[in-house]
Amino acid sequence: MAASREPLDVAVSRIDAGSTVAAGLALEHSIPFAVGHELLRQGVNDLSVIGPISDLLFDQLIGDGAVSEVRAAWVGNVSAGTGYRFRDAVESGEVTVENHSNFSIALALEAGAMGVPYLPTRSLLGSDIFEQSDQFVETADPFEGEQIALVPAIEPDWAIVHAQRASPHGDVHLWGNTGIVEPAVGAAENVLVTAEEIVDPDVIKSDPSRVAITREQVTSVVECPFGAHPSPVAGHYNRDNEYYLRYNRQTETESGFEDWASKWVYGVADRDEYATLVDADLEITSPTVAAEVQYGQ
Amino acid sequence: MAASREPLDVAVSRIDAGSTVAAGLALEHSIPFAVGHELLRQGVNDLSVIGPISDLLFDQLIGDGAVSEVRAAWVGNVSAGTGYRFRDAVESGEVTVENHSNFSIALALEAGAMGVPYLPTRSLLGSDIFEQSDQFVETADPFEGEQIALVPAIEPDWAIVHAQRASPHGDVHLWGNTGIVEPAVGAAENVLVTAEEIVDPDVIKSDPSRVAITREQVTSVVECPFGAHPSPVAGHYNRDNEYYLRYNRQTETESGFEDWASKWVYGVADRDEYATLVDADLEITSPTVAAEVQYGQ
Amino acid sequence: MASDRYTDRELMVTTAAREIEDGDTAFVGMRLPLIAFQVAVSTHAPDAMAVYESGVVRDSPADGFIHTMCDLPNLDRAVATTDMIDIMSRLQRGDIDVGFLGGAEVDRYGNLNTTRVNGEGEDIRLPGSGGACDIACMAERTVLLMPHEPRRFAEEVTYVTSPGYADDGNGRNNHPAPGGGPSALVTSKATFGFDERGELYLRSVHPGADVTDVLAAFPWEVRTAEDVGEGVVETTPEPTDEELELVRTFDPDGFWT
Amino acid sequence: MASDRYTDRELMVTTAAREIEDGDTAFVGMRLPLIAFQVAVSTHAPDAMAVYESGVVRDSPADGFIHTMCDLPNLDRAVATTDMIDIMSRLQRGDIDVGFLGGAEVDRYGNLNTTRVNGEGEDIRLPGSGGACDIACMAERTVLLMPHEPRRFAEEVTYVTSPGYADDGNGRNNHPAPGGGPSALVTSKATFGFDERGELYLRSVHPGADVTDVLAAFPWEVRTAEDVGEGVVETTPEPTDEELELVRTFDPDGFWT
Repeated sequence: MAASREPLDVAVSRIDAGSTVAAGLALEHSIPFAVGHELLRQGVNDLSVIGPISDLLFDQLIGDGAVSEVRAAWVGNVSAGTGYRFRDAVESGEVTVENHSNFSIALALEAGAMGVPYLPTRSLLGSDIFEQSDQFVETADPFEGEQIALVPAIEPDWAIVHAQRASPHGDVHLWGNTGIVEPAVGAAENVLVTAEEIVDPDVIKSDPSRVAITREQVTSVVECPFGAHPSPVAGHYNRDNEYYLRYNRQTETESGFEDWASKWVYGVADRDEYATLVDADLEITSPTVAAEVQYGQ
Repeated sequence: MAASREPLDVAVSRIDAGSTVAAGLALEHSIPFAVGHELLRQGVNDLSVIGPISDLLFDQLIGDGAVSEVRAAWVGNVSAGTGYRFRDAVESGEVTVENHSNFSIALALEAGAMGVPYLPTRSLLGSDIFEQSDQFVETADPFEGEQIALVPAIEPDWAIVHAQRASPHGDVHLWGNTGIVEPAVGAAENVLVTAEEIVDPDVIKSDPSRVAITREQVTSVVECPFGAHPSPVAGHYNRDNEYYLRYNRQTETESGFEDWASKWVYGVADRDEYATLVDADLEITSPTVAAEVQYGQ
Repeated sequence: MASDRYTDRELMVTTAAREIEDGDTAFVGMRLPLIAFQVAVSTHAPDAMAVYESGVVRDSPADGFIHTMCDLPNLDRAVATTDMIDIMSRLQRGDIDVGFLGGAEVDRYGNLNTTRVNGEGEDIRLPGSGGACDIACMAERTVLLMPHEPRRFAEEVTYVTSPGYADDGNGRNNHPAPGGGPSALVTSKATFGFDERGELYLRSVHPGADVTDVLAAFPWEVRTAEDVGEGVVETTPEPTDEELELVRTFDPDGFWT
Repeated sequence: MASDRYTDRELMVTTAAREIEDGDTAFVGMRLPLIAFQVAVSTHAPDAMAVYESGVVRDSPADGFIHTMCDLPNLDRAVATTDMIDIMSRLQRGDIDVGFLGGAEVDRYGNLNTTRVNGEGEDIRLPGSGGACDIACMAERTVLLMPHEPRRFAEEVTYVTSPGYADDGNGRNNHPAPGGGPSALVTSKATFGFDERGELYLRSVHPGADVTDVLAAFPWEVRTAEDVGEGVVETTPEPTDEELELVRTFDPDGFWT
């Protein structure tokens, strides 16, 4: 039940049009942009995308027409505000939106991961996220009688995660904040992991408490250095903020987006070629090395 | 809102008679025996103890008359089976028992940690843990109509955790399996952390993804090497299995337990003196060093 | 700009920073609050902690500029880098003292809209809630931040992304959200409080701003501190030199401020 | 003891090990299953994984004897050391293929009791469920292990700690537990299956054991493989030399076996 180690294009070819796909799960950290761009190159469309705050990834998928539904708490550009492709697509009715809060999308995936039909929350009630939706239920807690909201499980076809390192089997070391990576991985039918490095299984096993994802959840594992650019990856590279700002300026119009995509998505064969287009200095110049930890017997 | 760094006896003196106390949360790993013995020395009684499988700790507290109620999934001796002091106390009616499964106690504390009145589960229904209890509720899931059980929150007065290292502020590095440490810490009103080492805050901050407990939950933090003996602590010492077997043989009778306690609890002033009584070789002779991890910028 | 010593947004940052009390746990989101927390913990609130919904917990400023909560300087030497369920659980169980919220629209009860607005007859889609709805529902108190622009002050917001108080005069008493509700609205011209009924009132005007002018931006008659028995309308304290220096250390290029 | 090559418990371990199929995820608890998983993954099931409710995930034997799932050799070089909610969530979402359970009492439907029994008119308190109830409710299948002693086979167990099948002839169909229910009972004398109605039947007797003698321990008339159309009652395969060597490697002092 180990994952297949394979190239990015092969891994992405497993994702069918019409799939429900959770991504951008660590919030502004380690966003799987390489997978997003490969989805566009392969023309996978009619996607239902699921996530908390997607910070450009969803805007790019939407801009290229790959998305029919968005289930998310926030879609935009954290450096600059508006995601114009998202905004236009919603206003024109090209995509439908199921509005969530960050916690409601987290709980929906956590319910899926836990294998229960729903999870209760004290959030949502009193908001239009609750009122203008038929996805949630209000109920009286049978113990104390308080009114609470129930968030039904979401079980995506795919969760996509970019991590620092993974074994060829699909066991994954991930550090820095993880947002809702673990709920999404637990809830998803399939998981695609891209990693800065594929390492010997002994590296992963030297620190089992660092393992955030184990192989039986993982369908494909792909070595994909720089796979999260322009988002940051702890221990690997910083955020390319200028890229976010340029994207914001370039994609206010549909034709501007097409120009952007023709360079950054369709103008490159793969992630290695993509990396040659990036000229920002994102290097970690002040590394912090984690204090030693031992296991053993 | 940082923790107080203080000696074990001062920390334990904060725990009032009649408190609800969750402990033994990492299952057979890193059980806070030092705190248990100090509770006995200080004569703190009428405790309601909460945990999954307590592997001797609860048996010792019960044997010394400190406990009036047990809310747990399993109380015994994992090496030898029966916990005689638990068994006698239940059979004589000296303590009452609220029967749980490991998952129901985990979910009860997780509900407390999440701040919701209950969590749903597909476990329990069809068992006498459910049928012979009025703590749980059966309900029809309003989404799919399936019958599920609801586990109400437990919010202990105290959670007690033994960890590898902590800062003087109460931020804690913990590794190896953690069982239900995190739900219990989140649910508890107060947390007492004993640690093999108190380290400089920079050590903890060098690896923030290793932090399992943050200071605002922690009331007291105590440096307490060897604080989990005879249970094992990853990276520090192995399990003293012979101790478990001797305890089993010695404590079949109440007077045998008194002899045991007079040596191991009342016969020592503190944990340092306790350690001098242990002659087993529990040293880590084959250490495994965790692969390096970097953060930085 | 009201001063040549500081920008409107610098004043908003230092005013927001003062809403964090020492010992508070603050829920920090995007933009100005990223800077405000760092100012607070460097000045009057050294024992404040910040949590960020991505999973970050910090007790100190980042050693470098941060565009987002997940920029590496915010992860590096954090107290913890964990996950959203952990952070939101702290919020849900009542452990968060203060949260910060922005908004495209606010009404007199502090209900905020960041989802969609009507502009010249057509719907304009905004990014959405993020964690704002959760913070609004569950933090002990919230501080709202927005530019002082008439289009942002609405008799009724188009969409209640983040609930404030009920309109029944009982504030949060009969409201289903368990948190305490908004305690302040900081705009680029003034600071407002909320009275016990949950209605907005003018607490202070920023240096150089005029009460009449400030209130003219609202489509309803906004009450003042005098009207609700909360003393007089003060002048918002200017940023101190120390505060300004800190703001400019944490945001050296004025990206957010 | 039925053989001088191996003990009853060694045979139980190797028989239990064979109930793990290659590729399975097994939920491993205390005692004999700790050894059985290690034998299985070293022989016919190299791609099996084990999860332990303390939070351990393993794909290989421990490099040293383990008294409990939390002994350091079981944590060292594990695939993951995580927490109980993670492991139980895998179980609850249906990802666990097989779980192992012991018991003080079992009835004909595989209901197990590990909570309290009646002995000579008085209640005897046992340690309780641990994770057994959860495994029994939610694993795809469970394998029950217990010594072959008449007092353990009950028309009705005193307390249903870990549910088996319903007594309505429909097995798990109308039963509230979502898992598949018991697939085998391995005793020190024989191996039993459960038919589609959810009732126990004799599948094989261990070498040296006699069918009549085996069945005499039960207070009801136990059916056999022939009775339920599942072939004939076989003789349980003996441990191979390789299996025995592995058992003795993993339990060098015969602590569990």
